[in-house]
Amino acid sequence: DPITIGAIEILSGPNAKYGFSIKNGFDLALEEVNRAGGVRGRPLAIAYEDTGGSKEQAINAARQLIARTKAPLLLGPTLSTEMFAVGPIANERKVPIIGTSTTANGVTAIGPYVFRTSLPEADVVPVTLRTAQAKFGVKKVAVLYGRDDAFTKSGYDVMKAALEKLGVETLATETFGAKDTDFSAQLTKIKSLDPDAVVMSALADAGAGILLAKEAQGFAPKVRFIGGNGLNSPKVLEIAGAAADGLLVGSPWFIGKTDAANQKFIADYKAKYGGEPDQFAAQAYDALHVAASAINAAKDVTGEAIRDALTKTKIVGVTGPLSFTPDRDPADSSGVLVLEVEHGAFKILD
Amino acid sequence: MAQIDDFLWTYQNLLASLGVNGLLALSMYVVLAIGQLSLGQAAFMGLGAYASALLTLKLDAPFPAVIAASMLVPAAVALVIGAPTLRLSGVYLALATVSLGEILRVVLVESDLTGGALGLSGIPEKAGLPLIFACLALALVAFTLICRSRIGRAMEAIREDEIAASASGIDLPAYKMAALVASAMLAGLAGALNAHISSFISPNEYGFDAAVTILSFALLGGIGSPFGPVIGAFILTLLPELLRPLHDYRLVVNGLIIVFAVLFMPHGLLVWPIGRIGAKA
Amino acid sequence: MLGQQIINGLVAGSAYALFALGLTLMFGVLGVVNLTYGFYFAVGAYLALLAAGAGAPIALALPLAAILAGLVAVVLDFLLLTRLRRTRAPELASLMVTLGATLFLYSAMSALLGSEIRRFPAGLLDNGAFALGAYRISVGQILIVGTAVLLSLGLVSLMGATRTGLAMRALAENSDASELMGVDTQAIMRRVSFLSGALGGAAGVLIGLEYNAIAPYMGEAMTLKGFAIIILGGLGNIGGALAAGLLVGVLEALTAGYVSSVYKEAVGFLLLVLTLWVRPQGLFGRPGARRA
Amino acid sequence: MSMNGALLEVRGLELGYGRSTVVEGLDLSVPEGAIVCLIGANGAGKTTVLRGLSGLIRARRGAVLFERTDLANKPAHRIARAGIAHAPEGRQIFGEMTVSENLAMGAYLSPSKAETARRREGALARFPRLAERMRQRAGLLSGGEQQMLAIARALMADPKLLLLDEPSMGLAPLFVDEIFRAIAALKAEGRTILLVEQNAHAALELADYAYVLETGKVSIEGPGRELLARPEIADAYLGG
Amino acid sequence: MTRPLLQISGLSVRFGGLTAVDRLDLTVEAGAIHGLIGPNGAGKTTAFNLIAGAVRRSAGEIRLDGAPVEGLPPYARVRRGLARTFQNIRLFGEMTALENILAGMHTRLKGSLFEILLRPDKTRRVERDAVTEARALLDFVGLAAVARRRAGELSYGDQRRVEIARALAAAPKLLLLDEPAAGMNPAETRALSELLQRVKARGVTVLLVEHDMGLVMRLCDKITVLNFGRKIAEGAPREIRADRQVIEAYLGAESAHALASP
Ligand SMILES: Nc1ncnc2c1ncn2[C@@H]1O[C@H](COP(=O)(O)OP(=O)(O)OP(=O)(O)O)[C@@H](O)[C@H]1O
Ligand SMILES: Nc1ncnc2c1ncn2[C@@H]1O[C@H](COP(=O)(O)OP(=O)(O)OP(=O)(O)O)[C@@H](O)[C@H]1O
Ligand SMILES: [Mg+2]
Ligand SMILES: [Mg+2]
Repeated sequence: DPITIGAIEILSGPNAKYGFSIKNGFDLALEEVNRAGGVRGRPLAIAYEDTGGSKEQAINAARQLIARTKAPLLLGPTLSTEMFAVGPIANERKVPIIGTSTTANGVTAIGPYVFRTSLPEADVVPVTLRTAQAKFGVKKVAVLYGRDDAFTKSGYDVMKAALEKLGVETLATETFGAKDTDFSAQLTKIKSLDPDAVVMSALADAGAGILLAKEAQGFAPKVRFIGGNGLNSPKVLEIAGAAADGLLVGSPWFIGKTDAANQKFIADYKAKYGGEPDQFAAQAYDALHVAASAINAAKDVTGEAIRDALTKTKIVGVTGPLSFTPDRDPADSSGVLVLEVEHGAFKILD
Repeated sequence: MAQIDDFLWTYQNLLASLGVNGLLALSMYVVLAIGQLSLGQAAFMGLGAYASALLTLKLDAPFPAVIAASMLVPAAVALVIGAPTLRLSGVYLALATVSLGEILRVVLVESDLTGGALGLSGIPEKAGLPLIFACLALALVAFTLICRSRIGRAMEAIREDEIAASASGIDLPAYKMAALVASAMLAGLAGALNAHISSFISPNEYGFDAAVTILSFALLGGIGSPFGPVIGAFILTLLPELLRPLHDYRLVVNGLIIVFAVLFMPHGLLVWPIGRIGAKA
Repeated sequence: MLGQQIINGLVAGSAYALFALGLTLMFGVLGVVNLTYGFYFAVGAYLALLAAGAGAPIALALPLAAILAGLVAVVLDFLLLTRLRRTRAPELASLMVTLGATLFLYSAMSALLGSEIRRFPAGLLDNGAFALGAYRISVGQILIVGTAVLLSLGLVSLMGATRTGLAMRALAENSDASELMGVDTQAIMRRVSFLSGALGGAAGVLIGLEYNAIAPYMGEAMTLKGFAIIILGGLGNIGGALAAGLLVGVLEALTAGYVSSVYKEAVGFLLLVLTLWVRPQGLFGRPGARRA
Repeated sequence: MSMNGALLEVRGLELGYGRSTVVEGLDLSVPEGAIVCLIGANGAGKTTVLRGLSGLIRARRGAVLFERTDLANKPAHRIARAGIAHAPEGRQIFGEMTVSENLAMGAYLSPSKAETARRREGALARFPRLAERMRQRAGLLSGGEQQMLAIARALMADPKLLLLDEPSMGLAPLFVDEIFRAIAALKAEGRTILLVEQNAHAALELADYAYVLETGKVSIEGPGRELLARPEIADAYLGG
Repeated sequence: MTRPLLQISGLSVRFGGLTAVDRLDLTVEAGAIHGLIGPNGAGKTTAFNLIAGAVRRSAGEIRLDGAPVEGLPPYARVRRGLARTFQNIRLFGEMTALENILAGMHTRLKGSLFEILLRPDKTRRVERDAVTEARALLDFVGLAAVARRRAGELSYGDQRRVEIARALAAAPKLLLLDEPAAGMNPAETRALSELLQRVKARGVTVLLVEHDMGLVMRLCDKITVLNFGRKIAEGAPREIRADRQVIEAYLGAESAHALASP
């Protein structure tokens, strides 16, 4: 019989798109693991529970997976805010939990059983900004971020710190709300300040909307738009079209990475689901491999043992080498790439 | 024993949600009972949750004091906003109160004290199931007693016709204010209990969606008696969990069940009105 | 910047008003609290997407989508609300039943179509912006402002000057008495549903075009704003809805431009609260005509 | 009375609300061009009968033959289209609409603008008070003015059969006389009227035929003046 | 010995361009039945609304039992001993007839919130007694049989009587009745007239608006006539029905004649 681990994701409601990307990544990796003989000679299985994006349901899901399903390891949840609610529970029951998309500050500080494979923005954003400064001589910027979302807000916190450190002047800091579709007022203001670049912390939908709006506002092409992790998505290109050209994003993963593992991942993903993977899927794919490897290495299938094994796990995934710091964040940020959009496609900026 | 413990551990949060949502439903009930469509409950809940969480986290205040504050802060706000909003009725009142909630949300998101969009995490678990259900039971008993009294009758009269109620000597502003304050206190209490059992709160939990959800508790259950909204809250809290096995079709089925329930029981699932002595035989 | 901000505000405000028009017809005029309105908005956008995908030009896709969305609205109204109307259920029952329905409809729609954002094929509309002196405005934006104004005028004259409009208002007040006058109230209800569904659908297409984003929950995100705007304008007042939409749009743009974008979201609601404080019936509403 | 030339013929009508039956086995006939009056104590079911005839409530049993077509269980708007207008109890005017719009609603089925204008003139001639109030919202009118509007609105339909539920209610004495004169004039124009009145004296004097309703059943019937003379009627309905 | 219970002086109210009540002076003696009549739209109901506090006056003064009531909301005036019925019936339609009466007794019933919460036994006793009294009132207006029916489903005439009983339930000093006989046949009106006489005998003062001249002339000690918001006549019934102005504006020759002949 299989070893069943749990996954807590948003599989219904407006944010289900993230949950399903992640689920796709997990399922693809799970197939590979099982084709290769499973873990500890047994097949691996994932029990999914939906949170609908709500804190209460996330908690209920975690408690069920821990106490009913007896999952020795949890993957997810999708949002950092959900992790703040769920993490303490996993921690209390000594069940390791691996966030694959929870980049906010303080997630792993919840407790010794909380891990994440997603590079926190703090590792990604500074690289991007430094590159932009060096390559394009960016001296003064405007910042635009989503204020009421934990992911984009903590991305902004990192940006602010990094900009200060680099000595880049911030002309204005503007915000938008999660449900906003109209960004013209903010961009008009920003445009009037004449910045070298606009740094934005946004998810794919809003990010694409901003790019479209800046096009409509007639920003000069030399004004670079710089985004975080959230903008590394084929969706951005699809929605924003030509308006995305010139966009810079930093990311631990890139669809055009030429290494064999990545190419195989992308090919398999396309074969299975028909579309291109985004970074949520890639990170989930890696996280499952990390999980499988830790379960294999653990001395038995208990939460404690898997936790110990996780701290020692090292794999090379599609997002690059993966292992954990003592604080259970990803140790290796060498995989961070700065990408530029050119003619509607991401290219590595070198 | 171990099995019971296990069960309780697994469903602890669900059970707590039942109690908390029951209280929220009652907080909606108080205003609906006098015919006011006030949708400030989510905001009051947020106020209670944040006030209590901050007191616990920053000042390490004793829990009884925290609970008291979680009711007093929203009550104070209700007193302030009461005066301008009491003149409103129907959807005008609903939108005015929802607006106050949205404004509060912006404040919470912007304030550093409240942790902004990241919310407040690591709130110690101080509210157990016994406390939550004791609060709910107490509130239910109180409401039942009130409903059966002249005050309950006056509330119903206001709901039916404010002008006639006023002409019968019922002090409209006092009743409206009292209902709003009571509603704020209950919602604040629910917020505090929720914060102290789920360890984390964030501004987005107290927006428009939450306001509508709380309203739906009361509407599904029916407002003929205070038990209706509580039952509505129980059902709407349990349904998504019971439907978990349906995976992708969970919300689809959940929605269908609500639709049919309302179509066939438009006055609410609990049809027995509270038994006042002079009421229908 | 001021001029550009006002343009920004007028465009955003027209989008609000456009969304609010069908809502004000259904909710403001007929008093039916129907939360499925946001769904017609999304349905319209998806239908146009489908049509455009099949190669239809926007001039065909838009009316087609609007008509179909209107028909969807008629069917849903029939399924959800006729029974409640017949049994004279409490007013809020319609809110509850449509709440359940939105849960069902949105999740079914996501299950069928996926919840990720879609866009219209590039080039469906010449989205080039052109400069008006120092200001910029795009074809799509002009389309939105123009449609909002034209549709508002059309609706105002429908309500004020036609027999059907008269019957709608009569029906909203007293359906029994309307029947006695010979009004086929069911047929009028169907017409209203169709109109408001079609208006919602058209709004979905245009706003989806302008922001290039179509998603199952796109209407849900607008619903609260929509309600706020028709209340601000005064329930049932179509011109009021247009004015309130534009006012909120401009105010938001100016707030973002000159105060802080932090308060952009709150300013509309603040305006609503302050307005109701002074005028409990909204800007252009009037107190009910029921005497003691 | 003779069944020939009956414009409205009711046979075995049963009406009620929810589980309670209010009117049972009602037979009633209204000849073309006549005034037929229905009287009875509070709660006898007079209003219920009119509601049943105009389709506001469903007939549970029986037939309502209007010009020999059965209208029982037809929706109210179809009955209105057949030529029956009902000025209901409680006035039921459209309070948020102006007096003028209320009148326009009364002529909803009118074939042309000119025809509507003609009817409006006629109605306003009868109720000059309304002419001064055309732009006012009807809900703000005084009680008696609302009553005038309700009757005027029914007249705007130019019906073959007019159902009037206590038309004199709330009207000043001077106007009550005026209303009864108007009803007589309508009859003279060849219109048919079914009248429910508490002002039994005046009504019976006017009526060609009258029915007395007692708890949902016809207890006495006969020509109006004949009933007026009956002592049991005088005791129970005319105040001795 | 008479004592004025209600004193109105210079009372006016305007709605837009219309002066609905125009410099009205009116004194109602304690213990009397005082009629207020006038053509449709004369301002009678508006005068009631002003007295009861439902409409705010533009000018003038209203004193109840010597004390001005200006600024008091309707419910506070009920506590001063005022009760009213509505011309367009306003019952609590979903509540039973009995509960409507009980709601009318609201100001007289004992029991603070704390007593209700802490002494349920006492509350129950209070309620029982109240129900007994309310039943007696329903009986008084001849509606004992419909006590437990929904007020909204009663016939029009019965609803009128429930309204009267509800107003009486407040045990008012001054009772304002707006067309209580509307919808009643002559026999029923006669019963109403006896009822009002008994109300008067209880010491309740009545201000009566009514178009049924038989009732008014039979019952009233004094009558005030309004036209276009202004007082055009005042006096005993026999004076009023002979007043030329009143006949012209309101009664009409026929009615006046009918009233004059016994
Ligand atoms: N909506 C309703 N639901 C239930 N019962 C009703 C309803 N309307 C009327 N009734 C009942 O039907 C009976 C007849 O009422 P109806 O109104 O027809 O009397 P009526 O003869 O018109 O009396 P009135 O002279 O007082 O107007 C009464 O017993 C009344 O209570
Ligand atoms: N709120 C208001 N707004 C505008 N006009 C009003 C308002 N209230 C009353 N009126 C007008 O004032 C006049 C007096 O109305 P009121 O109801 O007092 O008359 P009434 O003497 O009671 O008449 P009736 O015998 O017909 O009931 C009417 O012409 C009415 O239209
Ligand atoms: Mg009747
Ligand atoms: Mg009056």
